[in-house]
Amino acid sequence: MKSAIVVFPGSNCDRDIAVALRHCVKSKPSMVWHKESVLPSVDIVVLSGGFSYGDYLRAGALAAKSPIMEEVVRKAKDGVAVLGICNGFQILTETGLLPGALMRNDNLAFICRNVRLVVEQARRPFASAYRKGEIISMPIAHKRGQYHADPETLARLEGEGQILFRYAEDDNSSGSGMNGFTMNGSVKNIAGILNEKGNVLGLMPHPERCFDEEIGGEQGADGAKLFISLTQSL
Amino acid sequence: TDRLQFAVKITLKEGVRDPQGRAIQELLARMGYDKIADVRQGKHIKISFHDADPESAREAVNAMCRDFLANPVIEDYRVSIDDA
Amino acid sequence: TDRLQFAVKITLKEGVRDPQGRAIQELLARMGYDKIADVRQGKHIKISFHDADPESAREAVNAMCRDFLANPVIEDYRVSIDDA
Amino acid sequence: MTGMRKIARALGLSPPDYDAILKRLGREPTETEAGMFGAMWSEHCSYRSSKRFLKRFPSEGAHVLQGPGENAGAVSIGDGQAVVFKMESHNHPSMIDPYQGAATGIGGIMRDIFTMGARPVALLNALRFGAADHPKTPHLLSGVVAGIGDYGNCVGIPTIGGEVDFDAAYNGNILVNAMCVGLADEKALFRAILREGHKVYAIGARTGRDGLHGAVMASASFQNAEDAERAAVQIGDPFMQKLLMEASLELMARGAVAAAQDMGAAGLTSSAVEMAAKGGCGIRLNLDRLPCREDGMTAYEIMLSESQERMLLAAPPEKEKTIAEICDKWDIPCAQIGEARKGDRIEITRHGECEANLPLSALTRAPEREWPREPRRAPPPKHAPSSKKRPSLDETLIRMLATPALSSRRWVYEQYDSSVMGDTVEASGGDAAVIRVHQTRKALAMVSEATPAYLAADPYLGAKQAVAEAWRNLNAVGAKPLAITDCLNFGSPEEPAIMEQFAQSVEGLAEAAAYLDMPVVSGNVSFYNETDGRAIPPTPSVGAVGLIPDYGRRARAAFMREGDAILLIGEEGGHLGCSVFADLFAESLPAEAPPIDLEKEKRHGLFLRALIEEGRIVSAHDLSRGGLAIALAEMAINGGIGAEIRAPE
Repeated sequence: MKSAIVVFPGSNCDRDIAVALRHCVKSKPSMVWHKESVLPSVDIVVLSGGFSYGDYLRAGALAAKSPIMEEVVRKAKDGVAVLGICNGFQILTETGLLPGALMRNDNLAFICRNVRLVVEQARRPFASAYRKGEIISMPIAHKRGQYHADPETLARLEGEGQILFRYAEDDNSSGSGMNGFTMNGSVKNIAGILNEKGNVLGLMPHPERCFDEEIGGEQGADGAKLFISLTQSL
Repeated sequence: TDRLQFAVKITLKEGVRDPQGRAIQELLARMGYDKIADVRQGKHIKISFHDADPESAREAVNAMCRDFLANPVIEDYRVSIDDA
Repeated sequence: TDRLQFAVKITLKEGVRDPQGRAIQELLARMGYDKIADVRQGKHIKISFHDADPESAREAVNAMCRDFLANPVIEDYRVSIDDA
Repeated sequence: MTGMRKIARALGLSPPDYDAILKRLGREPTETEAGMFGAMWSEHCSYRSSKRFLKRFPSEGAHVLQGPGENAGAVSIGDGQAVVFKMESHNHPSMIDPYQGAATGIGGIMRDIFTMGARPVALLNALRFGAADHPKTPHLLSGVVAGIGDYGNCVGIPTIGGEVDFDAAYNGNILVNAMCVGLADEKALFRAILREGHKVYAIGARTGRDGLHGAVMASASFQNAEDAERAAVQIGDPFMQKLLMEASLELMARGAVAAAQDMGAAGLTSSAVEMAAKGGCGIRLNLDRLPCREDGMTAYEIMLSESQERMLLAAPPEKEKTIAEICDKWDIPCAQIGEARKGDRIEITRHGECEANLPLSALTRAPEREWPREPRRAPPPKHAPSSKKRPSLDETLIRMLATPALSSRRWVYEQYDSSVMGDTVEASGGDAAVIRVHQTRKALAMVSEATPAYLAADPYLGAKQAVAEAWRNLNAVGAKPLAITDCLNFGSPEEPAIMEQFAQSVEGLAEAAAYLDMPVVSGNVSFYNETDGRAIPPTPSVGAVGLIPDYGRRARAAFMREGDAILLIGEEGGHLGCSVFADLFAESLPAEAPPIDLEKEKRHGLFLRALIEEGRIVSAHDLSRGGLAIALAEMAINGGIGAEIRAPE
């Protein structure tokens, strides 16, 4: 499986994703600087997390205008898998590859902790290694992770099965989160969505920060299965 | 300076949740400001041109807003001459 | 609605560094928008009152700005009736 | 008084200082020169009131690669790698604008690390606010925490440890101490040493009128917060910082740079002067070539501006193209603004005029100030008799867990990204933060400790406790303590009682650091932490770093397995002076700091670490604020497993 990671000025999770890909799928990704306008021929393009352009104006707004993004949109339309993690998800909504928008967290603060997610479908290419309905743990670390979409878009996302990850209920009920901390307030607890064709995934939690059992922190290793799913279909 | 200045007012669309506006409203209530129906926070961007003709400058600012200054999914924008 | 609406425009003081404005300005230049001298980003807050008399409402809004809406160290503010 | 003497006075130069300048120069200084003296001779840059005491600190050690005097300290961790770390204060700016003051404090300490050629891998911060119910505290707390979070998170360095404390003694003066830890190749450490023939470059953000008098301000105590000069506030740009960090590390990796220095307090003045003085050569700067953000800036404003995210580099002439190419890739301004010269003078030209021409030694050797010390004759302080009746043990435990001093800090540290870079083993909430040394089995443990409650009663004993706590906490996670950095926060050195506190604190700190083999490799002194004549208690913050040989063998401050026995190392204790309990419930008890036996501390620490390294225990916790009861409660809460404790008959 050949992979590429797009690096924007201000991305800060690009190295972490490269480490995760090398560890889980033995694929050494090529790191593509945002000023490039051509991507190598790959099975998957990853838009890294971080604070591209410092999240100035809106998270992902300026990065969406980088030369490389026209190429990413072309590849996505050709069916190449595209994975946007955290800031990558924000960039995908700003380019229109994914519907909706990521807004300031409901409690206005940056939230960094491990949250529980529900895997809505064990669907290729991103989640075939999970079981449908499986509860997994993944760290989140963001200040603008509140997913918003208008009612029609939400109905389509639900109807077409484009919601891949949701925050587990007790984690996201407003005001009474896991232990009294409000979650980001995403509508319908949405944490990660697919485009219609299912080859583009954007999610706010960080799988590349929880793939390594050895480190044995609280974050666990449930992120590994997302990367392993990629090898099962790419 | 005879600079031409435009003000771009970017506001959240109806129905889009505004946690910042809500937080301000709650704080105002706690500080005793009553009769407040609603608070909405948006962005104000001042763009100044040097020796550009007003018409093409205004057109450029509108193009910028359509291009990326405002996010059509959640925001509306209005362009006006900035009365600095 | 006969709601009384005020617009508060909060801008950075002269000379105060504006990293966001600078990043937007550089991108505009790279996208080919020329003749841009400066870009400054600030906040726009719309405060609507229900059945308040205009004078005391305006006074309240000014007090809010002095109290906490604007950071006196680096920001200026202007209050006007909002032409929604 | 001549005009220039009056200007110098406003810059913090006393009449005797001004006379010393006249003697060294043989003429009146220009305004720019007076500004440069004011900045270089400020307490913040010169340590002129504290230097003679700081010599007491042990700073040598088998694995110490760089002690005090450079941007940060460096200690070898084996396999050709070095850990580089330092702590610095940003107290005064955070009082004026908590968000920007704290944010730029993080930016400054980060730059001190990557100027040494080390990639920052962890951030910690030690925060001290006024009483939790003081009207200003909520605004200051939320501003400081948001500022630290937004800056560190944006640059992408995990914030994984530190402290937050609340005490009425800090109502007028909060403390914001920031610590950064980085990793470098032992053979690729950079020093800020200018070589003859090298060109001098300024890279990073454009220069503006930010923070004018910042360096001088840090040494000026406020009459009250409002009248500090508005222009003194510095605005941070974490996005520019990320670009500057990546560009600098790339420049160093490609051998395009020989020396680097952060433009911190006193901006271009201190960086240019120190780099040249250390290299034993002169330096010439042409300010017209410096990229400026505001137009019409004078030489004075440029030399003293504290605009953030700027670095001074020195490199051989042939590297100019590579420097320009790398800075262009990262879209950051870069300009060659001068070059090294023979001799020992700094010459500054602006618009063709010579604005400054001074011997470097005149600037770097500020006349030392030996303020009088007056032993404290105040009667030993007593705890205020508490009206609250002493309740049952259960009630006491719950009430203590709920006090601001001991309650959970999750609301604070969950605003910090503690998992970026993927190597975090243990973040905030334990005895020490632990991060894996990337792609190895080793891990670095780090803590920040301070014991102002004890120092208020006895500065010497209290300072020893701060070092002992750092020693205990590092051993409690299974790490071998390596070295110390510090942030010495005190009131005005011009007060004899404060100077006595400072001398005793340094004495205690030095003794414990020497005995426990934790050399002091970097640090900072922050004087004049006082408002309306009221000074903070003596507050030396101690930052310490330790090494875990294999992070598989470590311990957590949590009960891990049901049925485990719980052992207490050390006597039952029972000392209540200066304790949280005494503040809440005690009849009027003498507020005496707890005694400390360094020999026992050392033995207990080594014993505990051996148990962990042999894998015989997996959980350990040090007893500090709140004593045994709180330590047990924390282990139960952290582990989600209860405990049954039988008090001895």
